[in-house]
Amino acid sequence: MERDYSNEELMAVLISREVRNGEIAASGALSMIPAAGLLLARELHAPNVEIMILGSPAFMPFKTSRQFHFLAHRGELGLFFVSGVQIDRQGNYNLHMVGEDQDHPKVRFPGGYGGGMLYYAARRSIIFRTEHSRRAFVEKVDFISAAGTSPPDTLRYGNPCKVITPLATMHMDLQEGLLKLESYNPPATVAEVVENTGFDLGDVSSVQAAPAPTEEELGLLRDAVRRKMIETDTYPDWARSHLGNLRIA
Amino acid sequence: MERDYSNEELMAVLISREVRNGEIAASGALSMIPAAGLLLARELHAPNVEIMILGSPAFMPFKTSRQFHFLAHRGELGLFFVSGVQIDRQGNYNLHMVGEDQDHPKVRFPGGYGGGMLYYAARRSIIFRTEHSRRAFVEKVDFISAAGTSPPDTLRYGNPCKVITPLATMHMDLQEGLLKLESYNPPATVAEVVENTGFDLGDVSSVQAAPAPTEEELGLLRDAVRRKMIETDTYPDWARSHLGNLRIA
Amino acid sequence: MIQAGSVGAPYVPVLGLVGTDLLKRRDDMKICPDPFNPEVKTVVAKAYRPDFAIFHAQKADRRGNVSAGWTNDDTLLAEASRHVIVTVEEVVDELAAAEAKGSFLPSILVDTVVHAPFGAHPAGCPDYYPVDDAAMKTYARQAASDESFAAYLEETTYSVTSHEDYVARFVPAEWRGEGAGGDERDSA
Amino acid sequence: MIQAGSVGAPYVPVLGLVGTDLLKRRDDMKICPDPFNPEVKTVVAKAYRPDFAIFHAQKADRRGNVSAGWTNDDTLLAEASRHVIVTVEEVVDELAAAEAKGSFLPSILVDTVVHAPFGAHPAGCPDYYPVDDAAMKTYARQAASDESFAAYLEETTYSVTSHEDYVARFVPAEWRGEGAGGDERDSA
Repeated sequence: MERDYSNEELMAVLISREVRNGEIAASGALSMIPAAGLLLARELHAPNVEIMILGSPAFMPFKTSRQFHFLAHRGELGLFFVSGVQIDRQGNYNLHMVGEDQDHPKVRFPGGYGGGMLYYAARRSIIFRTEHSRRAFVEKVDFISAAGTSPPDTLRYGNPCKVITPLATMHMDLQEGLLKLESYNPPATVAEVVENTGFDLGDVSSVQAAPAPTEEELGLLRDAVRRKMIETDTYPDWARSHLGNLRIA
Repeated sequence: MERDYSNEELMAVLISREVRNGEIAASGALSMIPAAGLLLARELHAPNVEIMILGSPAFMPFKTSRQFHFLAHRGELGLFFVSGVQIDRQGNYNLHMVGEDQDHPKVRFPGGYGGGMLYYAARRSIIFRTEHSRRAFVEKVDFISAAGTSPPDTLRYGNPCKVITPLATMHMDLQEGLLKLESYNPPATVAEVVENTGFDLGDVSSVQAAPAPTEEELGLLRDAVRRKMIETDTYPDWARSHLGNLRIA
Repeated sequence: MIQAGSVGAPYVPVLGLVGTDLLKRRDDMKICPDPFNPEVKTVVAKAYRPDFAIFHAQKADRRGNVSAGWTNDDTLLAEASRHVIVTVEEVVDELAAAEAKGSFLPSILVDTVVHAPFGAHPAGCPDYYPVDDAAMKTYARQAASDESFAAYLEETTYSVTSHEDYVARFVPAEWRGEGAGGDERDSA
Repeated sequence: MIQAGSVGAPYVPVLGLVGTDLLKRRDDMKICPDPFNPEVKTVVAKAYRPDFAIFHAQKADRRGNVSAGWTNDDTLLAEASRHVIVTVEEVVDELAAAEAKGSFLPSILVDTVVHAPFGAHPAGCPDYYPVDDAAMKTYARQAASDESFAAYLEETTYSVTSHEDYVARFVPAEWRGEGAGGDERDSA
């Protein structure tokens, strides 16, 4: 079984299904797949989602980034997207450094406070990662840039709710504070997902395949969304090279 | 001995002498005399004073009042002007209500938090009051809208430094936390000042008369400052009716 | 405190208020040590997040963007409030941030726009009409006692059947052009 | 924290950071109970007030007002900092708040303006020139090791004798018009 859509198209579709009509949803820096997913959701089931795409003036109602920052800080942001060099079982992510000794890291990354704040402020956060590997999904991140859950006496408006990769979707079990396998994306198998994940995914015996992208989803993504991204100068090069190229003529 | 200048002209001149070159000085709502005093100081010894006149766009570098508010809150405001329905010996002022029972005041006034914040934020505040009476200058204000001094463990950038009226100038003794008579304005006498002040003015035995407004001061106030206020729409009606009308032809 | 509410801080430290009678009467403000510097104290003010903000502005577009005139701080209020209702002099097709003459409120902050020309009366609306001095004097005179104020409210508010009725009865005839009389509601 | 510095608050409560390794390494942030609601905790961040802020902008006038381009937050930095130095592409006679294309920094916030065309190079300056991709690639390549970065610094910085020298040696020839080469200093 071959897919006739790319990993990026698959992930954009899976993301679009998570978006709720009427909420305020934002994607951050270098978040092409979430941007496409948001625009797709608006074409489908969420015509009244308020979309903010950081870095694309066409999808930024505010003049200054601090107005966006404060909107989130007030708890008004419904959905945000983060990635991470490492993600662990507790939903912690690492955008700072890799290596066993924090004082002498092997590699440094830009880190950043903004995304960390948003992980606590957005009602729901979706972690997206195109690489599903034991290097990306680890038992314990080398550095906690933002924590998946917090003690109950901490002011926090939301938590990660899903992890979306080309192989699978995990969901956050907030009772246990752990990520668990929710579905897998054929032709990947549960075994393959388990094999490529560096932490225990919970009881996977009844996990089902996610519904494949529909023709409607793929059609809108490859036409309306692709065109919209190019027209509005929203990652236009990415849209040209990643959306619609596997289309069967 | 008759004055050939009005109370307003006298007070503007006395105020202008307090302004320091290079500082940021602001006057608030309905503060015509301080506005005139600031403009006069700039014509004389303080060419580089940064003047902000709230309510006059020509003298307001910021687009929003909160930028002014925050400048003051950061401790960058050098000089501000306040008035008050009542002022007491400790430099407390009252802009809220008059009457012995705070829950059933005889008269209510607008109060306001902004001016109160500025009384703690500006490096120096000058209290100005055209009425010098026992009703205005009382032993204890009926309601403390802003306090003249604060305990040493309170974050505070400045205090009242002077009180200017048609009869006299008081200064704040920060050691004792009390207002004291600094000078009087002939033809008023020390006895008259004491008579019209509802609190003890300290040892007045060596208090001297303030130097009368000079011809240069009055000339600039009545010409350059008056014209500037009219041209820039800064209390133009007040400038027309209060500056230069006693000029000897 | 509205500023704290606008930035989503549960409370903020502020200068001032120490030693005032105001502080004694407020339970949303208290003296608190600086956590980094406990020997220094300030007042901390609790965030204020109104359920609704209602204000009048110059112009809105059909998407709910609002141009709220020069130099005002309605943005702060709109940010802090959970719901925002704006009455406007004029509704246009599109209003871009760049062309908004004053503070621009993006529709994301606005819940409802009501087209209400002369909605600021008897106050003025810059670029549209000045303060109605005569009406303001009437208000000031009648507000002096509870009895006369009740009569004022009856005449100008309770007995008014619609916005058009108010405009026709109280806005000076010479101010009313073809712009008056509209009453549309648009959801942002 | 720069935002607290900009509003003159000695510290501010902020969301996030709880449970992170970042928090462990910062002594300017700590977990603190809400004074109005002690069973709820947030991080509080100490105000950050830099002695100097230095940044590049599009345009300034002779009084020291600065137009700092669209949508950026240099205003926050300028407000928080005790002294502000701005390098600009262009100095004009007068720049009003209304005509400033981007964020307007009034001269009251600015200490010194330096006329330095191409001052953002190898980064870009919107409306003047784009990012110099070739120069950026060189930087990225040479920044990979301490040795090559030392050589980069020597070539692009230590050996440069003046701003004109830098522009002549590193700014693409086709970008340089009659605007280059000026070097005036104006005090705000």
